[in-house]
Amino acid sequence: MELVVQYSLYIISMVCIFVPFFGFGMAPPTVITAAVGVFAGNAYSLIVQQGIIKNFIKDNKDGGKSSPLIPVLEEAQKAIDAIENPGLAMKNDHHGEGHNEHGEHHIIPISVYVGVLLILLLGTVITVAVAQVDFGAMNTVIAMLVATIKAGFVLAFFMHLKYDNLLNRVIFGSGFFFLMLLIAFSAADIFTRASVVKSF
Amino acid sequence: MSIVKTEDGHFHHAHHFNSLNHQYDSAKQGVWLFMVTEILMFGGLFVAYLIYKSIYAPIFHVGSSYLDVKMGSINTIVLISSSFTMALGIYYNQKNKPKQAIIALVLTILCALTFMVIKYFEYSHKIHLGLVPGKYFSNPEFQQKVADFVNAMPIENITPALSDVEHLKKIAPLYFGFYFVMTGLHGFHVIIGACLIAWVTIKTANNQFGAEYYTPVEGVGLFWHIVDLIWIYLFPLLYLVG
Amino acid sequence: MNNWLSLISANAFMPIQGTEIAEKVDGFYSFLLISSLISSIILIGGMTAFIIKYKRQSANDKTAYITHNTLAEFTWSFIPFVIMMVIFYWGKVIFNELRSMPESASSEEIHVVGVQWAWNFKYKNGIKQYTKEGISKDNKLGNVEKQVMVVPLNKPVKLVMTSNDVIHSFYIPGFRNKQDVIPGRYTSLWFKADKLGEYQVFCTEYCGLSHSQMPATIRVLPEADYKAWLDTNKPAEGAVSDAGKELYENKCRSCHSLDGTRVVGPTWKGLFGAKREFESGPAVDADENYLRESILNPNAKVVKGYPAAMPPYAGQLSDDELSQLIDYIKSVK
Amino acid sequence: MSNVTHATHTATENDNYLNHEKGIWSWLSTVDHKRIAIMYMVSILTFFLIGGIFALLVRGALFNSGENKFWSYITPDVYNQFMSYHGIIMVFMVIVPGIPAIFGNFLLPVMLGAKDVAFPRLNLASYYIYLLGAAIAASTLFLGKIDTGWTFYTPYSIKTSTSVVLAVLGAFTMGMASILTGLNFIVTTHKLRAPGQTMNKIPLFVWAIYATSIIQILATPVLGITLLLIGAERTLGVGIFDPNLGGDPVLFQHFFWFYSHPAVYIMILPAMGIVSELISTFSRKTIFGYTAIAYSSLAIAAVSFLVWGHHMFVSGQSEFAGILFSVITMLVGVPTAIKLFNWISTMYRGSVRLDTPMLYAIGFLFLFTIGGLTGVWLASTGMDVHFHDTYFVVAHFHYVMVGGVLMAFTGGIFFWFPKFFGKMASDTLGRISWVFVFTGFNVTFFPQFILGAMGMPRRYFEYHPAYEPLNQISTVGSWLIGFGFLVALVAIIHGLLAGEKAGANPWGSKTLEWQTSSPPPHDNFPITPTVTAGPYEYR
Repeated sequence: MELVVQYSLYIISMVCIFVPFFGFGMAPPTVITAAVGVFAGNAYSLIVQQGIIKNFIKDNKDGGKSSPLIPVLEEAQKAIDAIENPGLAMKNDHHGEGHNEHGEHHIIPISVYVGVLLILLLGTVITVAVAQVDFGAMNTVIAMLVATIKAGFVLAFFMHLKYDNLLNRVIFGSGFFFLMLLIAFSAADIFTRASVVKSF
Repeated sequence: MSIVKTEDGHFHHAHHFNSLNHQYDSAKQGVWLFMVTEILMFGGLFVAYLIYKSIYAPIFHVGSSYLDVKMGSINTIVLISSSFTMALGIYYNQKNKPKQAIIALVLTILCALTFMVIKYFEYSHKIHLGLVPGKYFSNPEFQQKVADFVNAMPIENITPALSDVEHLKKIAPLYFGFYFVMTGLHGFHVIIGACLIAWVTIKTANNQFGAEYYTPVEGVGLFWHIVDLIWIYLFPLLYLVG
Repeated sequence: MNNWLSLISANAFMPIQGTEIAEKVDGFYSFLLISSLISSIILIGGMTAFIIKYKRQSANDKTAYITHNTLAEFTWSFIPFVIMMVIFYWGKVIFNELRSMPESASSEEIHVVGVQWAWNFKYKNGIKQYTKEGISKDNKLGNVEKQVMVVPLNKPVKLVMTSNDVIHSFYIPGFRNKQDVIPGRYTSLWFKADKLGEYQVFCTEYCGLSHSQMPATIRVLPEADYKAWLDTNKPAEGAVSDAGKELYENKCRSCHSLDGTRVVGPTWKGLFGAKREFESGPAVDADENYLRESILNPNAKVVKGYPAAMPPYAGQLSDDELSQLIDYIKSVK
Repeated sequence: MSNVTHATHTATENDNYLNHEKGIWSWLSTVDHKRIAIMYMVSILTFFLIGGIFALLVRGALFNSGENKFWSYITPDVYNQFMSYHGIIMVFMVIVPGIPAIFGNFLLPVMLGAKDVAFPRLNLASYYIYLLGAAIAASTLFLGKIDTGWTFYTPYSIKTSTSVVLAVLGAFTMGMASILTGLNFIVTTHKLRAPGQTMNKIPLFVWAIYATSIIQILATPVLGITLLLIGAERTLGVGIFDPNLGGDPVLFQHFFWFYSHPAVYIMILPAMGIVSELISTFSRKTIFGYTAIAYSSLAIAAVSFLVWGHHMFVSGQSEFAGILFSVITMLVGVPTAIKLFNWISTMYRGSVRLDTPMLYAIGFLFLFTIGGLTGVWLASTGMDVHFHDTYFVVAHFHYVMVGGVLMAFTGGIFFWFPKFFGKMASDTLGRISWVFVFTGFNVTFFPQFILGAMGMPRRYFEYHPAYEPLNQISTVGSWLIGFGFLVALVAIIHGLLAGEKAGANPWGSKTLEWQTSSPPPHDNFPITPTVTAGPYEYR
């Protein structure tokens, strides 16, 4: 049931998000890339965060007839565990209290901070410089791109998000996600309004 | 959440947490959740800005030419540097070096004040010229420039929303409505942030933080970086790409 | 489809049907009513049955331990899903029909302007159907001389609508149609009345003090009568329109009468030069300065016995318009 | 006791949160989540009383179709003020904070086995911020009134001469309190669960509050900026929402409903959580489909952000957007249907006992079914064009908000009363109040469905005489509801003063809050419990 609910939820949100874009006739590659991205994200969260494989192995191992799939899955789970650096971050959220003892906080060396500062200053110079040249509509795109890169550096290093647990990253990402929804659906109205023609 | 430093220099976590680390993680999650609300609050303004900009592009184009890119750029650099010093403030607290931490935090406050002073000059210049939101707007030159800009546009670029030049002249103050509301709200956050930094500076000076416990510095730092983050987007949107 | 539904006459509560689409809406309404009845019988009936059947018998009853049943849960999420998609589609079809304007509708175009608190109608040949009388306190809603929109039978009519002040909404229950009227832009609505008669119009977007006092009537006439009506009411060629009067009819008429009757605000009859007493502050003579202030910033001096309900017109009237309006007030004796 | 391994009953019944400290100041400065919940309860019930009086005045004014109201003081502008205050008080001061701030505050930490919420001082602060906001909003009663309705639609809210700035400032401040409460609950749920209390073992009420908190965090900031912009519009004329200055009033509606549609789920989700607890306890049976109910709360929370445009089908929104919002709105019906069916199946082969709380839960199911089904009518574009802004809508959302939220709220009060105060509220009085509230409710609001179908627009002071008989029935019904809630209030006061002593677990429930003494000790549990089984293990 859990899976059914989760996937139906998932399909619902897919429909919700992409219908406005289909409506605008946006480039299909964008939609496909985004869809694949979201699918991958969901699979990742199912497999890694929720431990679907782990649970599957656990449920089926002591069921008597062991399936030939089990050894393969066990290998896969091992690989995932190795990547995910077990014992940190997400474990805490799934086991509640009592598992929170995890050593010192990560301290970023000053050299990294200085590097980030230089990159940010460089970014500012680029933004101002590019704005002097007229690229038409591309000006906005370039400016936003540079701003986003700068914001990414601030988030990752100054705000330590790179070393933070996944939950905080998800929390922060959700803010932007819902902002996109506000833009997408308001735009879905405002830019599809029929114009009213007066004959006198 | 009250943390008491005992005689032997250690910290006690609040009674409903298991450990200092547990408390630190929880507090940080709380701050991140609050940051989400900040993003969404400013986000509302950005959404409105983007929508109106795409409908009334000429107003925003002419409007941005009235802003002082030099002052804006200096402010951006000031704010980015303050973000850097804020990160250093946290770093030195992590390293148990209160003296350096205080220097970094005071520098951050100074940057914030510089930002506000520059903002003050920008504002007073705009107000002097009558470039203020709708009710008090009094700068026919700006309205005329918008009209001239639209009249000079090639006919195929004129959308129905731009067809009535008189109407455009009437609603031209919209740009300064956005300018003052967005930078005003941001400036308000800068002031709040400076006060919060002053608070953690005093606490650092009173030796209430250390490598074991520096959660408030971290939280205030996150807030300050968000203020910076918003400016990183505001600056090109208002000053450059109009 | 509608035939077997109408047999049950589930649409008894709906207003009269003035258009073909109204009948379709009522068919849909019947479907919703019946399917909802069935659903609530299943849900509420099941609930009641369980309450009675499994009533607690003793203090330590044993109960079944059922955690879930995937098939049942799938069934009762999938079936409602299908039903709701049907409802969505049916609604969408009707909505498209209500909103897609036929080409021929523009030949019968009427302009609708919502003002606080009246509807003004304007025809292509210059006929203006503005409020005949301000709505006075003595007039009950049923017998007010209402704004009347005259339309032909069996011909699509297009309404181009806007508002002078706040959002209103043009609602014709008999046609099952409704559209908000928004200041600063135009919205449109169309209908093809296929029954003679008079249809009620309401304002359904809250617009302030006399929101409930914005009724109008749509009078459907046979086409020949309609043509005759258009000809007889056509304004004389070359009639000079008085700018002040125009402003009055557009912006002020719904609240200020010209003949001494009390409407929302004070009457304009004999206003100029009269002594005015206020809720607070000393009385003054109504001179030009007073009128100017009261139009631009009406709440500075509120006449005794009247609500402070007038919106400020500062920024909405040009200086020329203001002096035209004041000249007009002076002329009302 | 089966799901808690450590013995948690305490012998020292004398020490509980009520007598842990003494004096008014110990209450006003407390950081104990239980005391804060009680303070919220006092304030919210007071506001509910005031909002209820406004409701009765509104209904009273509508007894006659014409100008001759029962009281000559009621003129159209006074009526509009009553209607606005009723809406603003009930939405922003009562129903939105109601269940999360009272029951969430009291029960969420106890149900999780925590000693307190994650940020106790923030919790107290959000209470005072809430009071401050309420005070600012209430100050408009003396400083110029408010007549915009609770929706503050522009441009009316920009043009009206009433003190809109104060009102939006008050709503903004209360929104901030709501954000802080939500933030607190999310962190508490993530971080402070007792050992063994996994996300799959937390009670469904906690799931509901959790989903609610997510909506509060994500939606309220947008309301905040919208309200601030109204203030800026009135003081500076920035023009973003003012058509005279180039703004788009429909954009305001987008922003407003981006918050206010999810807000109706802020209201209803906690109520659904309460009903899950009530039905399981009084059927003495494990909840049917725990996962489905828990996830459907999250599903509703997620989808609720994508459906706001169904408030705007006729508002000048494009046809395409209307259809888009309509189809997504239909999807909300699926998780809602799952919940309804699961509650009813929970009663199947159970042992159902109709005490006062269960009666209220049954009332919820009955009324919410009707409210939910009519919601589907309104979600379909073709039908909504006729029903939009008529009494049909009024009836629909009262069936959900009053019939749903307030029924669950009152049921929750009777259910957890022994836990809150260690005394039982009178069951007889409770049943009497239920009879009056339930019948009165249907008498009041069912005729409004018919009025809506007949085309009576909402927010009308005077209406067509043809609508008079049904309006009179409706007004009489409102008196019944008023009387019913008064009886419930008497039952509560009587229970406080003279209620018989309650044991730790008078209803025989299995969730964690019933495993500690009534009222709970200062730290909720003498020893932090270890949870080994789910919350509804009735075997």
